[in-house]
Amino acid sequence: MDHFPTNWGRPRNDAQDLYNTYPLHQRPNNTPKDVFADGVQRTQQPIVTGTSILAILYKDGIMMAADTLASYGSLSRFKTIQRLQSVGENTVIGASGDMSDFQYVQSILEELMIEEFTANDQNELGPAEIHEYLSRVYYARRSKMNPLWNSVLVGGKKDGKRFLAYVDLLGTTYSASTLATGYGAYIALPLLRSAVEGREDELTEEQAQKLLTDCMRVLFYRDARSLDKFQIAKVTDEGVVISDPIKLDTTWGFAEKIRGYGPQTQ
Amino acid sequence: MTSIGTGYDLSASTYSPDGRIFQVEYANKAVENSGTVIGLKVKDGIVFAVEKLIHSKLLVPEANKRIQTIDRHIGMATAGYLADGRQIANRARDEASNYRETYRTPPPLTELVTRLRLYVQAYTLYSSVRPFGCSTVIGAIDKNGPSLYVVEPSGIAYGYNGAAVGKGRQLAKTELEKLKLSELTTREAVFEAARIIYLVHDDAKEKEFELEMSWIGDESGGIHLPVPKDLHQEAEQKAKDALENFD
Amino acid sequence: MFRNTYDSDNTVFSPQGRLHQVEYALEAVKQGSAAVGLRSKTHAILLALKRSTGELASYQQKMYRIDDHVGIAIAGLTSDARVLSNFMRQQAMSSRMVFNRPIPVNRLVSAIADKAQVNTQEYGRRPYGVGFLVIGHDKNGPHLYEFSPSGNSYEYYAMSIGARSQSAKTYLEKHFESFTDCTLEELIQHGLHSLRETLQQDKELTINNTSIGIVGPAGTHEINVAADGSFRILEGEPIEIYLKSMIPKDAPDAGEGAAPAAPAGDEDVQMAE
Amino acid sequence: MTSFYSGPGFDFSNTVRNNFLQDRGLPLPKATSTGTTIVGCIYKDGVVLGADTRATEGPIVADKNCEKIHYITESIRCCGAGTAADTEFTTALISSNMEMHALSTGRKPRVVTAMTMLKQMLFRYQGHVGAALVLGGVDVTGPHLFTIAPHGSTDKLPYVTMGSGSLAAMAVFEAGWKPDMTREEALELVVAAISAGIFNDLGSGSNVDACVITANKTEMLRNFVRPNERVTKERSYGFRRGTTAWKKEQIRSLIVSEEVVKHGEAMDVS
Amino acid sequence: MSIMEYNGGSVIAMVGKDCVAIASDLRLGVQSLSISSNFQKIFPVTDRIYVGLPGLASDVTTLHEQFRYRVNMYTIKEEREIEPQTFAQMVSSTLYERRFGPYFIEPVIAGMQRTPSGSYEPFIAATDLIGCLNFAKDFVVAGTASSELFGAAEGLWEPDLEAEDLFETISQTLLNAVDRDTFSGWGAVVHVMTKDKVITRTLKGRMD
Amino acid sequence: MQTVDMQQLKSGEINLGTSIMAVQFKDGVVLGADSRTTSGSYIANRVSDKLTHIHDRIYCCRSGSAADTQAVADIVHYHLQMHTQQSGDRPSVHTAATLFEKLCYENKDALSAGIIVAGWDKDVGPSVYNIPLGGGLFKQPWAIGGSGSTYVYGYCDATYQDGWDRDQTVEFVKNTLALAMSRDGSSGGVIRMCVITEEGVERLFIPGNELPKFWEGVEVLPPLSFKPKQQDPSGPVPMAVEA
Repeated sequence: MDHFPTNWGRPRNDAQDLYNTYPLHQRPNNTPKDVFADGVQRTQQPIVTGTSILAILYKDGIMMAADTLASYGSLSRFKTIQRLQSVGENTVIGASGDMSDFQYVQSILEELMIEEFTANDQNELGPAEIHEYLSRVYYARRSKMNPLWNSVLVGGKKDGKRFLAYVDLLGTTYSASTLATGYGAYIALPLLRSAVEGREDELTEEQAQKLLTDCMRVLFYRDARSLDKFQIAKVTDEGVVISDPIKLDTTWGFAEKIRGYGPQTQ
Repeated sequence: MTSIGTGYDLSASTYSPDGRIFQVEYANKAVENSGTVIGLKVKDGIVFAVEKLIHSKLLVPEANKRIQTIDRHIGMATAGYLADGRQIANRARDEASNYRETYRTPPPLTELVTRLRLYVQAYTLYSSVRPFGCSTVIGAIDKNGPSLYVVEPSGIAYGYNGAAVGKGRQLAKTELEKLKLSELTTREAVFEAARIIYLVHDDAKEKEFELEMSWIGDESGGIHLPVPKDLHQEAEQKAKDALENFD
Repeated sequence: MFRNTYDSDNTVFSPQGRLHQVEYALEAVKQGSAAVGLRSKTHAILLALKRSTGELASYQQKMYRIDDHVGIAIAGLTSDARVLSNFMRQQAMSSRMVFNRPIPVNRLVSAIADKAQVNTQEYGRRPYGVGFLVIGHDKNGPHLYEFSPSGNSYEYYAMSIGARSQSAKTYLEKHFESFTDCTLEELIQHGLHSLRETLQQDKELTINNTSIGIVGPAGTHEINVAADGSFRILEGEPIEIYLKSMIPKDAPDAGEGAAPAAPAGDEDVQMAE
Repeated sequence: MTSFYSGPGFDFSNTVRNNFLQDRGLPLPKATSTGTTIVGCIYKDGVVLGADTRATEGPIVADKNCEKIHYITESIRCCGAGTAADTEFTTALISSNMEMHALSTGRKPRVVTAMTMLKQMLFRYQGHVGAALVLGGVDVTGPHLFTIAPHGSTDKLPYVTMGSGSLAAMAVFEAGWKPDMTREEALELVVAAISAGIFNDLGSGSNVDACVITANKTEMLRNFVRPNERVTKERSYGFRRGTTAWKKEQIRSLIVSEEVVKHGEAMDVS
Repeated sequence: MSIMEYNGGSVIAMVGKDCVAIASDLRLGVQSLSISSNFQKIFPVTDRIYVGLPGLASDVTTLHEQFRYRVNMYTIKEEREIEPQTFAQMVSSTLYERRFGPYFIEPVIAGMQRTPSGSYEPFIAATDLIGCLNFAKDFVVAGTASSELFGAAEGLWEPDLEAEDLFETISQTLLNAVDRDTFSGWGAVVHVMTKDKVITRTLKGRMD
Repeated sequence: MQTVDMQQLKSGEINLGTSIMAVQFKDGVVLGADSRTTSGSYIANRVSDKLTHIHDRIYCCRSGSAADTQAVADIVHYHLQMHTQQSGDRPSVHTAATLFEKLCYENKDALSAGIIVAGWDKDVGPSVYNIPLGGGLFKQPWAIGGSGSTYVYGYCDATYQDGWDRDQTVEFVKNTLALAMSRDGSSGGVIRMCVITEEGVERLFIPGNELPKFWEGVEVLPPLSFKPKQQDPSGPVPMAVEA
C-alpha cells in the first residue's frame, strides 16, 4: 500500500526518483506508456501555415516583420492572424510553419513567463534565454520524432545588447544580423543582406522599417502564400512594440500593355 | 486538554470519541502562533498585508518575502509553517498552470480554491501524512471581479470580504469589520491594511517586525504586485502616526 | 530524558502545533562543526571549521562548489549534504542547459527548501539533518542564504550554523552593519574572528582546519581568479596570510572589540577609504 | 554495326540497356547542370541579358567560368539554365535554324520566331529536354524579352529571371526595376540581380556575364564583373623533378626528319 | 552503386606551357573486384589528340571504335587531320545524339591545337555523359575519383608549367587522388604532349 | 535544382493555378482572368495574360499547365487562320470551341488544360463554352474555371441574373474574380478582362491595388495575455461554503 495520496494514480517507477526525493509538486509524472505508441503516426506535415518571417538588426535594436495570413494549403484561410508575439519585456518571436504548433509554443512560453513572474525576483528571461529554451523544446520534440513544425525567429534587446537568432523544427539554431524564414530566405534575404550587413549600427528606424516594407512587398509579389497586410515588431531599449497591420502599396501599372504570352498583340 | 495522553490525537486518521480530529486542531495551533496576515477585498481590488516577524537582525530587509504570486492575477499569503506555505503555493501554481493549459484562459479564483482545498483536505485523511500547518489567504481579480478566500489546515475554504489569520486575527477582524470594504478603493485599503497590522502588532508587543504589502487592482494593471515603495512608505508612516495618536 | 509522546515521527503535531522531529533535525545541524557566512556589497564569503577524526584522518570537506556562481558550506550530516548538493548541481546545470543562464541563487535555495519540506510531512521519512550556508552572486550582487532542514530559507547579511554557532552569531550581530563597505580582506578577517568564537578552548584556526569560500572579484592576495569572480575555495597555504591578519583574541581591541583595525606594519591588509 | 549510321534526331538505341541497368538498381548518373542565375530586362533602347558562370555536377562545381549567354542571331541572344548539354544544343539548333530562316526569307529574323521555334521544340520533348531559357533581342518590332520553361511555356515580361538563383535575382528586380531605364541603370540592375544569385544561391557563382542588345549593336560583355577572383597562391607547390617514380617510358617524336639525299634527279619523290 | 562506378577508373588532363598532359589510372574492375591492372582508358586519336574515356568499360570500347570511325570519315572527307577543337565538338554531338539513352562515359580530351600562325597551343576539354562541353583553361577531370581529383588539382596546378614539371604535377595529382578512391588505382599512365613529341610514362602506384 | 534527373517527368512544370471566367450578355461576352502563374508556391509571373486571342471575335481563358494550354491555343489559332483563309469568313465561336475540345479530348492523357472559349459570331451572337480537364464541350451563359473557381461557385449562383447589360456583367466578372483571388493562393495579381461585342474587343485592366474590396476582417488575433474585467463588487459573494 502506497500511503502517499499524491502518488495515487501514478505507477511506481524505480527508474525515476526511486526514493521520492523530489518535492511533491515536482515529482516526475510517470504516466503509463501508451500501448499503441509504436503504431502512432506523428505530425507529417504542417496544416494551417504561415509564410515567411523577416528580421534585422538596426541601430536601436531589432525589427521583425510578418504578414497576417494563415493558409490551408493554397486556401487563404485566416487573414488576420498575428504571427509576431512579444514574450516578456524585451523579446519578440515570429513563427512560420504550422500555426497550431505556434499557438502551442505561445502557450508554453506564456506558462514560462508566468512561472518567471511568480518567482518575483527580478530575474527576467531575455531574448537569449528564450531562444535557448525554444531550441531545447524544438530539439526535444524532433527527437521524439514528433516535431513542432515551425521556423521561429527570436529577437530582442536586453541590457543594451541586441539579439537575433533562428530555431526550426529540427532544433537547428543560428544567429545573424539578417534572418528570414520560408520563401523569405530565398527572396528577401539577398536584399536584406546587401542592405544591412556591415551597417547594423548605422541603420535608422525609418530605414529599417522601409527596408522591411520593401521586402514584404517583394514577398507579396512573388510568394503565392502571402498577403499584402503585415505587421512590424521592434524591440528597443523602450521595450517591444508590435504595430497594427499595415497595408502594402503595390505597383501593377506596367503590366497593362502586356498582351498574351508570345506573338499576340491584341 | 482532554486530548493529551488519550492516544486519540496522534494521527490525522483518528477520531476522538467525541468526533474530533485533534491533529487538525493542533495544526491550527501552528497557525495561531504566527505573524498576522490580512487580506482585504474592496471595491476594485485586493490588498494583502503581512506582519513579518524578524527573528534575527541579520536578516536582509525586504528580501525574505512572505507574500507569493500564484498567477499574474492571483496572490497569496500564509500564516503558520512557512515551508508548508510554500508547498501550498507551489501546488497552487501548478493548478493554475494546469487550468491554463487545459482551458487557455486565466484560472478563476473559485476554481483554484476548490482544487487547493481538496489538496489540503487530503492531508487530513491519512496517518501517513500530517495536515498542513498553515492557513492560506488567497485573492485575485478574475473575470468575476475581486475575490478573496482563506484555506484552513482542515481543507475548509471560506470566501471573505476581509480576512485575518495568525496571532492577531481577533483584533484585526474587529478592525476589518469596522471598515466599509465594498466602498474602499484599493489605494485606500492599503492605508487601512498598514494601520491594522501596526495596530495588532502593537497589541502583542512582540519582537521586531516588517510590514509587507501587495495589491491587485487597476493601479497594478490587474496583476499581483508589491505595493509601490512610495505608497508603502506613506502608508507605513500614517500607520505609525495613527498608533501614536491612538495611544 | 523526558519521553515525549509527540516526537516519534514527523507526521504528528504536538498539541502546541510544534513538529518535534523537525526540531530534532535542527539539532543535528548543531552537531556539525561551525560555518560562517557574511557579505559585503561586492563579495560574499563562507568560512568553515573542518574536523578531523584523528591524526591519521584527513579533514572533512565543508564546502562544495555548486556552479561557477554558487557555493555552499555545510553543517550536519555530510551524506545528506551530498544528496542535496548534488541536487543543487543538477538544478544549476539544467538552468544553464535550458536557458543558458546561471540559475538565480534564491531559486536554487528555494528548490532545496521545497525538497526538504517534503521530508517533514510524509510518514516513513526523516527531515534532512544538514544545514547550508549558500553564497552566490547574480545581477543584484552577492547573496548569502541559510537553508535549514525545516524547509525554511532566508537571506542574511551574515549568518553562522553548526556547533557553537551562537557565539559566532553574537560577533556577527555586533559587527554586521560595517560589513557592507568592507574589502575582501577585511571581510575575511571578520569571518575568521567570528569563526574563532566557535572554537573549543585551547583550539585555534590553522591552515588545516579552516576553509574559505568566496564569490566576488579577486582580492589583493589572490591570483588566477576568473574575471567574473566565480566561486573558489581557499584551503591550506593560501589562507595563511589571512590567518596572520587576525588580531589575537587577547589583544585589547580584538574579538569583542570594535571593527578590527589593520595590524600595524602589515602592508598586505588594506583598509577601505 | 548499324549504329554507325546516324540519322537526324536523338538515338534511343541504348535506352533498353540503360533501363535494364536501372531496374537492376544502378542509378543513372547526373548530367552537368547550370544551377544558374540568368536574367533579362528591357530598357529604353533595348534589352540587357545577364548570367553567372558556374556549372555544377551534383554538389561539384564542374566549370568555374562557363558561358551561359548563347548566340542565336546577331541581335538575339539566349541565356540558358538547366541541363547544360540541353541548353547548348537547343540554342545551337535554333541558332542554325534562325540563320536558315533569315537566308530563306532574306530578312532580319524576329525574336518571336526564335521564341516560337524554341517553345515548340521544348514542348515536343515534354520537359525531357531540360532547358530553361531567357530569350532577348531587338528586331524591327522593337525590343522583346521572353522566358521559355522546359515544358515549352513562355512568358512575356519587361524583366525576367530563371534558374535556381531566380528568386534572389527577381527580388532585386522587384525592388529596383522601373520603366524606361538608361543603359547604365539597366546594366547596373542586371549586375545586382546576378550578384544576388552568385552570393545567395549555391548553384550560381563566379562571374557576371552581360549582353546589351540595341537595334544596331550587340555588346557581349563576357566576365563583365569578376567579384570572385582567386587570390594568387603565396607559395608554389610545384614538385621537384624526379618526384614521381615511373616504370616505363616511351617517347614518340612527331618530328618527321627528312634527310635530303643528293640524287641524280631532283623532285622525284614517290 | 552508380553504373559509372561499375568498372571504375579516372582521367585527368592539364595544360602547361606549350604542352598538355593527360593521365589515367589502369584499373578495370567489376564492382569491388579488380580484374586488370593494365586497362588503357586513354587513346590516341591523331598524333596530337588523346582522348580519355572513363566510365563503363563496354562503352569505353564502343565509343573508342565509334570515334575512330568518325575521325577516319572526317579525315577522308575533309582530307586533313582533325583538330582538337573540332574533335571535341564531334565527341559532344556524338554523345548528345544519345541524350535519352546515353553512353556511360565522361570523355576527357587533350591535344595540341594548331594556331593560324602555324604553331601549336595546348587544348583540353571534357564533357559530361550527354556531351556538355567544358573548355577549361587549367585542368579537367572525370571518373570515379573526380571529386578527389578536383580537390588535388585545385591545390597543385600552376600556370605555365614546363613539360617535365607538368608531368610531376599531373602524376602527383592523379596518384594522390586515386589513393582515396576505391574504384581507381592499380597503376597509372601519363601522356605529356609538346609540339614535337609525346612522352608516355607508366607510373609506379599502389596496387591495392 | 542543381542536378537534373535524367528520367524526370513533368515535374516542376509551370502552372496556371488561376481564376478564370466568361459571361455572356445581350450584346457580347465578358472574359476575365487573374494574372498569377506559379511554380510550386513561387509566383513565376505576377502579371501574366491568360486571355488569349484566338480570332478577331474569339478569345479563350486558359487554366492548367501553361505549356499545354499555350500549345493548344497556338494550334487552334493556326487552324482558325487557315479556316479563314480558305472560307473567307470569320469562324463561329462554336467552331473554335470544337477545335479546342477535340485537341483536349484526344490528348487527354498528355494534357492538363481547362479552357473557356467565348466570343461573338454573326450566327448566334455571344456564346460561352467551357471545356474542362479531359475535354467535353459545355455551352453555358457563364462559366468559371481554375483552382480559384471552387471558392466562388456559390457567389456566382447567388448573384448571376439573365438580362444584364455590359456594365453589370463587367462588374459581376470583376467581383467574382476578386473574391476568388482573395481566397485562392494560386490566383492573384491583377484582373484582366475582355469585352467582345460585334463592334470589337475592349481590354479592361484592374491593377492589384485597386481590386474590389470585400470583408477581410479587421482585427488580428489578440495575444494570449489576459486583461481582467472590472465588475461591480456589490454583486453576489462567490461560493457558499458549508460551515
